Amino acid sequence: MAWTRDDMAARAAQELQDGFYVNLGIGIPTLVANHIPDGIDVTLQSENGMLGMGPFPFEDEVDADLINAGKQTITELRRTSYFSSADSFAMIRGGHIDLSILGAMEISEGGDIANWMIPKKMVKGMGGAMDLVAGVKRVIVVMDHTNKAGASKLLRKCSLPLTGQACINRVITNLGVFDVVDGGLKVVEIAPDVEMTQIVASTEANLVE
Amino acid sequence: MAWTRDDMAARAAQELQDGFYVNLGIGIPTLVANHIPDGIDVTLQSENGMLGMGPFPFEDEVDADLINAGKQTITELRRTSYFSSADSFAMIRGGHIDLSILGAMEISEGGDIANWMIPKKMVKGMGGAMDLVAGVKRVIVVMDHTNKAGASKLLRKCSLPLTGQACINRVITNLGVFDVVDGGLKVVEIAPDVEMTQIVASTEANLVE
Amino acid sequence: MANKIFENAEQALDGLLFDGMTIMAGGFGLCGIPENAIAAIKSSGVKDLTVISNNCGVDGFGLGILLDAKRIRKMISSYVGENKEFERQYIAGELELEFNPQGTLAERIRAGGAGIPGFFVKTGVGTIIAEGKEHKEFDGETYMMETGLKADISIIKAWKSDTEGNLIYRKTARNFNPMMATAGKITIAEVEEIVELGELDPENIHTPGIYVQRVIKGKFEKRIEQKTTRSRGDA
Amino acid sequence: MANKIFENAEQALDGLLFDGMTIMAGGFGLCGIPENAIAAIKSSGVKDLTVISNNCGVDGFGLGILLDAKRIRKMISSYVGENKEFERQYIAGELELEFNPQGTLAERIRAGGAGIPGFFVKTGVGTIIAEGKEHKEFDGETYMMETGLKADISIIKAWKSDTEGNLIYRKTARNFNPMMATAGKITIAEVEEIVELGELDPENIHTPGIYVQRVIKGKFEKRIEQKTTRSRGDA
Repeated sequence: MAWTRDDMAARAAQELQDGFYVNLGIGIPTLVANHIPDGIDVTLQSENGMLGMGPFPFEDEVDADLINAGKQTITELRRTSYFSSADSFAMIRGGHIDLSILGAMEISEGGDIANWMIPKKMVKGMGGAMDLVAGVKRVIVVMDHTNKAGASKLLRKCSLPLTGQACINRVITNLGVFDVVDGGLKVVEIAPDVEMTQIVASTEANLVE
Repeated sequence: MAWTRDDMAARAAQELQDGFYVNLGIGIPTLVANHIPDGIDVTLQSENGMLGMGPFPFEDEVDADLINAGKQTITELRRTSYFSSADSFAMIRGGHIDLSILGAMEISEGGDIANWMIPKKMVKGMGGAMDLVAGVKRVIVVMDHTNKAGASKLLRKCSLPLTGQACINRVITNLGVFDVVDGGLKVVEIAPDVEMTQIVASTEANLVE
Repeated sequence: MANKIFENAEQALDGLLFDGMTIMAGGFGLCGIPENAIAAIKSSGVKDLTVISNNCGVDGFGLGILLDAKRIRKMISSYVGENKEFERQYIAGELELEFNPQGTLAERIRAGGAGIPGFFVKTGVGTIIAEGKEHKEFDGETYMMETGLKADISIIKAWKSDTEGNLIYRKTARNFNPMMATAGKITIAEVEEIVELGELDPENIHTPGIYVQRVIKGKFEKRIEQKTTRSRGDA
Repeated sequence: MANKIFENAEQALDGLLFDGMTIMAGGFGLCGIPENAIAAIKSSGVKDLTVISNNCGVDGFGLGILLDAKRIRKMISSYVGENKEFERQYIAGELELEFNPQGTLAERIRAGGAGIPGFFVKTGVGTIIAEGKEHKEFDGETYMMETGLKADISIIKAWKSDTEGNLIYRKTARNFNPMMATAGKITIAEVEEIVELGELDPENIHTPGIYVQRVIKGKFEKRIEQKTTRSRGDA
């Protein structure tokens, strides 16, 4: 059976290492915070200017001055520090964040990612996504393997405008885990009861051993 | 009678305007702080990372963590803020300081200044001088009109390696006050009992009306 | 000492506004936005504005009220997804738009205030935002040049100011405000509290007063975009 | 959580030192210098160092002790006027020297930590330090390109650290330390006090712990270069 959204988040959480500084994108990546393995302590960065992001507040703790990059109200921790957006992206661009986990609309076998724009349809802006994929040490995409029409989101070449070029290290989909390697994507793990034939049929990108 | 060091500092202090943010160099410029006119409130910047520099400490106030750019112990004021050297020079380079008053070995009629190096003789480094002359809105040099050998320090062209090019606005010497204008230096003021002939004789730079 | 404290946003903006000007407005989403200056700019009638701000408010609030009133000619932003009127004006060709990656936008503003007219980043290389930009190799990697940004005025929101304009911000309401303070020819800060000189800790001034020309005590709605909570049971 | 607290400078530097390496050392003059790490580096015997630091200590103290022991091959500094041995080695051709304007040096270090490999400044245009550097016009003015700086390790001095390496500095002892914390592959911070998590104010962390890999509680002489005082009568 293919992985659910929560399974994918749990699988992505296995990528966390003790002491990591991590930026989680909107959507499934946000759920990763609910699956951090025991004994692993990570510090979450919010690119609007916070290191050490805590959980959502209780109703009586809500503070309009304390939000994450998804504009959701959050809380601080004992380790928290606040800083400006310039300092926040100096941290990101300078390669100090260990891991970025984010969603995508498409990725390519060369490690390109598209997740910010559908020409003439969705023109909201890239926010911090281009900075994250270009600057963070390791970038992992979590997304469904195919789109609603059933077409592969793991492509030879992205059809949508890129967010970043040759910057993705690993992709976790509902069907499995794939690494970007020389020549294409390498199957690292297959979701329970998923057949390799299903992966091959659902993947446009070149799959390599 | 030509101006003394203290007279020159007092004359330079007349350049201060209420609300100015000012950086004072080492030597005579430091003395300017003793002559700030009544009713004029200025904030002194120290380029090692402080805005709102106070006077020297009393003996029992001396603090090794609180020094100015000349490495002298100083004090803070109620308006003081501390910041990093990068933030300090962002302030200087970005044109936020109203006035820099500093010494020089030579200046040229085109507004060049040399004050950091005598090849094979004095090689201490430029410190913050190049940043100050390039970044501050208005730059005033205070120095003796001639060197110990009696040669003019106001030249057609500097002979020493430059600290900055076309960056000086005004020069205050023991003989008078001179503005850098098109074509040369313009005499703005003459020290008491100094004759124009003495200025002409002591000045290599072109003097214009 | 020249007085920096003004009665209200109208007075603080007096003499500074003109059609076609460039305004930087602090905030991230609706967090830490200069609500009072935005309202006063709307009331003033000034138009054809270029506005530099990470977002453009929401429909009917924040910078959205300038958009609704058609005062904005061009936006320089990183994300405008919360705003239907924005999309409408943009698709109708009524509004110019320049998207910058958020970190590039933040750094361009810092650079503008720091006397740095250009700098190189890796962000966006190989994407459509790289088109027409100068590229250069450093240590075998390709970077592209971005330029510094300045504004005629910056309108920012802080938590507290002293009478010299030394500012501190609160939590994530800091965001773009400190850099914008440095990049406006004139910076107007609106704060929740004006304190006496000496009440702020010199070690912890987030924006030194040299960057702030005018200060007002404002009134703030502080609207929340996405109120997300957990219940005590979840803990 | 990975432990960041080490017993002493020797242990904090263990495994990090090698001949020919580049070290950034915080401080301005003798103010805010990493006294403990400097002593431990001397004891280690490591040599052929490139040292990036605004100054080079004085004869017999601060970085001067590495200079006296001939461990430094090259200095990148803005001012070394307090040091006779420096002058001697330099004139004798035993020491390489690269002078940077102080603000350019500070910004190069910040840029190195911020993923910016090059940036343009006006500082030094038309002087000998402009020779060989790329020049470019922006808005009719000439600027030149400076490059980002990084180091194998940064040794810095702060006032307090919590157990996550969040740092605060004290007064003008801040100087170059915050930028250097960001530009070292590994940053070792020596502090006067290590406090529990939660004791530092999250609004006023000068260096977030992400930049600090190793922390020690040091012992400091805090020598003063120019003790200048006034007497009560002067007040």
